[in-house]
Amino acid sequence: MNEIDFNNLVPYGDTTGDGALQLSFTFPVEPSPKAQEAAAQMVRDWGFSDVKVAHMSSVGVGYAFFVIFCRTLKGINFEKVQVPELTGQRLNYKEIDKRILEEIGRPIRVVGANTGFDAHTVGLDAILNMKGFDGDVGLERYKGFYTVNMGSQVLPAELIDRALKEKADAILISKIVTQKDIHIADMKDVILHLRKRGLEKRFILIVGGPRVTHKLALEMGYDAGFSIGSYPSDVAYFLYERMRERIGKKK
Amino acid sequence: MNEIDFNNLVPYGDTTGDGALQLSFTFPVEPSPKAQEAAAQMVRDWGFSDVKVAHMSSVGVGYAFFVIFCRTLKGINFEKVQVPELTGQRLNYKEIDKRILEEIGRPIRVVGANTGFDAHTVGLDAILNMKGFDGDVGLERYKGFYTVNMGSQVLPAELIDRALKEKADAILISKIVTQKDIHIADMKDVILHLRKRGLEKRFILIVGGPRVTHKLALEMGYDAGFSIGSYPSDVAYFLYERMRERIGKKK
Amino acid sequence: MASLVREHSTVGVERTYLRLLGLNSAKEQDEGLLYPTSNLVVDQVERAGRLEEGSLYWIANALLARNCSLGDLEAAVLAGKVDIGTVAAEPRAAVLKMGTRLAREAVGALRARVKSRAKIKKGLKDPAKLKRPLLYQIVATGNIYEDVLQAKSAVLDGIEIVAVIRSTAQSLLDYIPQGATTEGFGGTYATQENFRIMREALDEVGAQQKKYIRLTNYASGLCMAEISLLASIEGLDCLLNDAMYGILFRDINPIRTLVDQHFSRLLCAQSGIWIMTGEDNYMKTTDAVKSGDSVLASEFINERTALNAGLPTSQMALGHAMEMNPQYDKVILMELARAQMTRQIFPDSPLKYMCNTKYKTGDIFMSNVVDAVFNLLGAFTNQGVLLLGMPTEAVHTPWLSDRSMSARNAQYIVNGSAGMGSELGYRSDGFIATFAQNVLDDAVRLLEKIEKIGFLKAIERGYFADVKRPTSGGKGAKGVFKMGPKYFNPFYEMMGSRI
Amino acid sequence: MASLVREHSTVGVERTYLRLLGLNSAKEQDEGLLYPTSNLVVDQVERAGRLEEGSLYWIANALLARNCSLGDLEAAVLAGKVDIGTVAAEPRAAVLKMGTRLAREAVGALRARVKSRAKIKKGLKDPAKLKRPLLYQIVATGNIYEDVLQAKSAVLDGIEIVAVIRSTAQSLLDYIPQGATTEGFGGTYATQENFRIMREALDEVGAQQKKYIRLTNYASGLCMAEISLLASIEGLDCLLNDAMYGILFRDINPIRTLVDQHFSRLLCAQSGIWIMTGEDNYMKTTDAVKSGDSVLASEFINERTALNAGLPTSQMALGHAMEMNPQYDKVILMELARAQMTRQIFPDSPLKYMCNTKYKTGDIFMSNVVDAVFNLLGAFTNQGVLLLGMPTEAVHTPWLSDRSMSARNAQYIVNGSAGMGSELGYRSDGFIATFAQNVLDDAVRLLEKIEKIGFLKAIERGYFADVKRPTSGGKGAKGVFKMGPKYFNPFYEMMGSRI
Ligand code: B12
Ligand code: B12
Ligand SMILES: Cc1ncc(COP(=O)(O)O)c(C=O)c1O
Ligand SMILES: Cc1ncc(COP(=O)(O)O)c(C=O)c1O
Repeated sequence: MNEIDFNNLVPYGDTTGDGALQLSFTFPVEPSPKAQEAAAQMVRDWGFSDVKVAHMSSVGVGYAFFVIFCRTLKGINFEKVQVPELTGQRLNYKEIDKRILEEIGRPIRVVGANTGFDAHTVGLDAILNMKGFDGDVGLERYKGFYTVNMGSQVLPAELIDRALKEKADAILISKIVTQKDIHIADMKDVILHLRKRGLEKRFILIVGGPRVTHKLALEMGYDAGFSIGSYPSDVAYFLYERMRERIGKKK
Repeated sequence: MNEIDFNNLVPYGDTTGDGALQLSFTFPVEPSPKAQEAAAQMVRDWGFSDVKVAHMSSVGVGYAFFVIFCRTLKGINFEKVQVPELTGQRLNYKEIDKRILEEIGRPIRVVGANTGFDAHTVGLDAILNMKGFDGDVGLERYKGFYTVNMGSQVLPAELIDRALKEKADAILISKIVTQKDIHIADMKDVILHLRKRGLEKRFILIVGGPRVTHKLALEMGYDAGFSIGSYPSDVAYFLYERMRERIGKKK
Repeated sequence: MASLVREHSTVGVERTYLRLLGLNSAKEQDEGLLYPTSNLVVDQVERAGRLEEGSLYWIANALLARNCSLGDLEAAVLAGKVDIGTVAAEPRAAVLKMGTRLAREAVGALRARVKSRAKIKKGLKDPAKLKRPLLYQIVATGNIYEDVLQAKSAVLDGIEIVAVIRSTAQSLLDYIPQGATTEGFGGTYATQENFRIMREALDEVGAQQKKYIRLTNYASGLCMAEISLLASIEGLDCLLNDAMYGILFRDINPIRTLVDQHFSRLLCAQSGIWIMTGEDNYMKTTDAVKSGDSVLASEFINERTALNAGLPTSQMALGHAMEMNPQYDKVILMELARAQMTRQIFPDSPLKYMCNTKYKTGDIFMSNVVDAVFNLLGAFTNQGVLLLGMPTEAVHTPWLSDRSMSARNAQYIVNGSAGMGSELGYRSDGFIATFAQNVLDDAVRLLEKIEKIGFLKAIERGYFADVKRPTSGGKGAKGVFKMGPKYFNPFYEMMGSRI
Repeated sequence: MASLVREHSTVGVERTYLRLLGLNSAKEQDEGLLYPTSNLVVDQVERAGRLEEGSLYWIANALLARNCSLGDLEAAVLAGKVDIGTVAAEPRAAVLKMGTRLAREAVGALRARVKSRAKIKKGLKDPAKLKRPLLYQIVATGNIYEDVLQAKSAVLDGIEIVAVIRSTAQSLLDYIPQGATTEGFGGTYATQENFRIMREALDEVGAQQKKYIRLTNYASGLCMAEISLLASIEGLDCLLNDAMYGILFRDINPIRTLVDQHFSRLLCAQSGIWIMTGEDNYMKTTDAVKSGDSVLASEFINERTALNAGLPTSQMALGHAMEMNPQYDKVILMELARAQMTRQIFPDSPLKYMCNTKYKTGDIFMSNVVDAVFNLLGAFTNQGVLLLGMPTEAVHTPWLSDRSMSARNAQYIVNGSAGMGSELGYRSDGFIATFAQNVLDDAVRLLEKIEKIGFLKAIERGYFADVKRPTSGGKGAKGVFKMGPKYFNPFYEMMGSRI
């Protein structure tokens, strides 16, 4: 068996190093031998080899849909990939609660909302509300958190006003709709509003959503990003750690 | 709505010109934010934009499986794609039969086989045997054909001997297994055997199989290649036309 | 509920009456926004404090006063030359006579349109008469022309009902945008012209296929009744329309919703439009295994309010969905129990059964498998309409190829399992029967509780979807008013309201 | 059939006896080929014209003559120092005594091995005792080490039976390759060492999962009985093994097949190995809708011949498959009818139910959907083993991710529909019942015809799979011989043959 080359990590089909992958797409032309050849050539032009057109069929109005298998030698230097990771240990809610009350000495105050047009509250509710997510209770249930959930379609200005009023330590926003990168625009929007009011450093800023990565969040000026499958206790732990830093218990 | 640009035909997702496609592959490392970032970066390095990692999950031993959506501007000049097409009109079996008997004046003699290790006879049988394919009767049923089906795992030398013995006009081979491009090797093999015996021009040479294209067949020295969904009547019509050329009725 | 509807009107309903008379133009405002004539007129009447007699009354009054045609009056309003609110009052008897004539003509014209559509239908095979379930897919590009391409494509792939999803912000707009639109957010604006364009496209592709293709949109939000009217005019076949959706999920004032809804359903009744109710939504925010009772209770409520508007059961596509977590043990049995139960409780309804969406992930291969199970359960239990799932549900609004895959999936399963429902029977003391019986019992208990305290109180106390909505709150509350003692509205009667 | 088996032996069976004694080494030939000692010895005995007394007799004879241990004798054979065929004959009584002792020890040793495996099983949960169906997948990389990675992966994804697919040419080899192999064509060579490596890997991952994982290979082709022996020694749990597959699809001599098979099944019986029969193959070359009768008839034949070898029904994984064209109307009902019928006719068999393969296309999304239906039918009708489909069936031998998708598909459906079989009942005069009854009637008619003319004649006349095979023709015919009057074979009796 071949060794895995981490300096040029390629996809794995059924043999180490085979670089095998699958593609599918639609061409706005009728299926035909010419369309098939065009699809294969295009994929070869993209730099792939062993291009197998496994399937071509007509879609509705007569566009050609393809399923293609191919290979590549062009991998990625895995050793050099840098990605900020949320280091958060996983602790259970009682333990986190205990530590907050002992070490922070008061509940952490958080305000959450779906900003912009986004009305998908399930993700935010999963983090904030009593009920929580998949058996992991929400922040509302913790003695160590004071939680305000403003719900959906909240304007950045309203959110910031409320956060100030509640003397919040942290602001949590949720971005689910990603069409035309609206989630990015909306994330920026909150930061701009904060900046305009000189409040960039005032709150711990957290954003979540299925296409949010921690890396993206950091790049946009947030303190953390939480993606698919995040649990309330992950967020709680992160907030607890940040609060410790803020009150000077840890660098 | 945008116009389709045939000089740079790109995939179609939901808007003309969006260049949208789907990929999936496996990395031989555990799923992690780092693996996700590596996958996204690699896809960007391949030249794609708007890279969305829609899914990452653990496969068995802990390899990371990805489903990715992305875009490209790099299409293909569709106008310039050249592909030999089997011009074959589609006629029904009775009409072809009539023409053969009228114009060729005798049954066309064909010998077919699966060469090499290949034991997948269903495709060849579909073309040659009485029963045919999907309601379209096989060559054996035509008065205009004399058919010999040698079945599977036939050696090139045996096939050629038999074709000579049967005074065949055409040799038909079927290549279904394609692992390690064995179908290409086997296609070559038949040609080499013919060449060695000075018989390259002696027979009309036809090859069929799911990964055979007409273009590939021509490149390999065959007269025609038939792929997925070919009907016996397509093959019959092609043979009839070629025979007319051979006996000088058409250039 | 009935008395609330009898006593109140809303700006939405008033605008609908005006549109019914034919006032469907719009005026260009600042920034190119097209503001509908019906809104202009209702605004004028309201500003003048005359709304409590009803907008129809004041239009009739203006026609008498100016002694002109409706067309001329419309032109004058658009040109800013007349304010309906300030036209001097004519004698009441004459106004009522004129108003009644206008209304009768309007209803007659609408009925004529409905009849002319019926002719188109007659020439084609109607899938609804030939089979169950019908296959339903959405288009949602934001651009009506791209939508047309995609809708035709869907039909060619075997789809029988096309839904054009609305742009997100639209449900809270208090007017209907005008004209063909090419920009939308997660969907395409519902406008009369967009309806017309899509209707024409579907008629065309339907004619090619010799099959009648149904078109759906949303009669929901602050323009519920107006949308129903435009849909009736433009020949739509179904409308998403729910008794509580706006209240619970869009925080629209409860009375506004009930009043708008009653008239919107009267329109549907007379136009042969199926309403499609939104019970699937209860399962998006709560665990679907547990929300069976509220789904069923809501179906009973939707049925009751639809009967009040004269809708026959055959036009009630009551909604439900397969939204349980696919990782649960016996999840397929639980889903089957619910689907079969709903079928048996509402045997004549073309039930609208929705695929799993919430537990879809970016694993498009698995997503396709969950949809296959949905298709099989839907076909097996003889649902009326299958809202087909998309492999990319958790990723993006559907691509052309996603819709095609989804259609292939459904075609295979629905054709392959034809007749399955009459082949298999349920064990009477089994898991499935017990599960279904429990849901029914819970729903009955819930309805009994609601009956005791009344519908509005139940909503205030959060009996549905854990959401509490006060009767006086919510969006569009300002557009609700108590009819005056002289309020004039011949439409209810003409259209056979049972309230 | 029984008398044929009583009167004939084959080189394959003779080699198996030698391997049973422990002669499992091999000798390096030209080009590095490793030729098994058992083949060398049988060749020697055959060349000397002594085969009709049986190979065991001549081994016993040689041991007596040379007065040495079996190990020494083996070394001498490998070194080319002795030709078993030409060793002078010792007194018959002494040889028989020695032979009987050897055989008894050999059978005892094998039984001890089987017992020691039973211990390993005891410590783990056995899925076969806990649930139906078990999930079965293949690995087929050609390289046993890559196979190990993929097999472990499959187990971690929930697979309970792993089959290592053999390299294509192997079924027609008249010897078993030796050692670990890393090159194969569409599969991996079946060798004793490859068996051992995979067994160890599965035991390891099984221990992690606290679950007993079954391993399968092919006891088929010219080394049918030898493979069964090596499988018994190395602790395999199942073997693809069919009464007619070799004859029809590999053109192997019918008598060779029947004789080899009987001993191979005797071995399976004593080692607790499930045989898995190959009826799915009939549907690959004919229309599956029409081949129901030959599938069922073949199952009866496989059952009969297995009973002859003392195999209990619980070790007969009779094969069938879902191979109808997915585009047929009611195809799901027809498949359901066949699956349910097979279940009811063979209630105690761990039926091996195979997914659709022939009508798979490169549309991997649709392929996944067809597999979902297969999984549901399989779970619903309580099949013993599901041979899981692969989305890429029409494209390539499975990639790691294909297997994983396939497993996710099955897990969801099998868990989700647990208990479905006892929830639903069939209408007694419905399409499904009628379809199944017709298949049964046709199969009975076919079996009656076969009974009249006899099994070998039926094969000669092409009653199965439209293939005609003369009794004297086919591959491996030369390796069949009539036992002489002095033929010595205590194994049948020791192993409880009923023939
Ligand atoms: C439920 C749902 C709805 C419900 C929402 C109900 C509600 N109150 O939330 C309803 C029916 C109202 C709805 C409507 C629409 N929807 Co919707 N909807 C979904 C659906 C099916 C599930 C979303 C969900 O609840 N997931 C479950 C939760 C738990 O997961 P999650 O949100 O990812 O949250 C987790 C993490 O991301 C993270 N997280 C999320 N937020 C936060 C916040 C913080 C602070 C932290 C720490 C973590 C965190 O933690 C959570 C737990 O692990 C998705 C499809 C899908 N399967 O994803 C479509 C989907 C999101 N909807 C979509 C669309 C387009 C719409 C509409 C615009 C359609 C229309 N035109 O009508 C409307 C309008 C809504 C609007 N204005 O935004 C698209 C978005 C496309 C895109 N990529 O942009 C999707 C993907 C469906 C599709 N393929 O078309 N929808
Ligand atoms: C049926 C089948 C078998 C049967 C074959 C029975 C038989 N007598 O043919 C059996 C069970 C024996 C079998 C065995 C094996 N198979 Co197999 N088999 C298939 C299967 C399921 C269907 C093939 C088929 O019949 N298609 C239907 C016919 C009608 O389509 P077709 O062959 O493409 O033919 C059409 C055209 O291509 C064309 N055509 C084809 N030939 C010709 C010839 C001429 C002259 C012309 C004009 C046209 C033409 O016209 C036909 C009609 O339109 C495929 C998977 C799949 N769904 O494709 C795997 C498949 C082909 N098998 C495969 C393998 C690996 C094997 C084995 C090697 C596995 C093993 N180790 O045991 C063995 C060994 C066989 C061998 N020595 O070659 C792989 C090949 C992988 C690859 N790409 O290389 C496949 C793709 C399955 C998989 N994913 O692993 N197989
Ligand atoms: C009844 C009803 N109306 C409307 C909608 C659509 O949402 P919006 O309120 O954004 O139009 C839905 C969505 O499921 C619905 O069920
Ligand atoms: C009984 C049996 N033996 C063997 C095989 C495999 O083929 P081969 O003969 O190449 O080993 C199969 C395939 O399905 C089978 O069913």
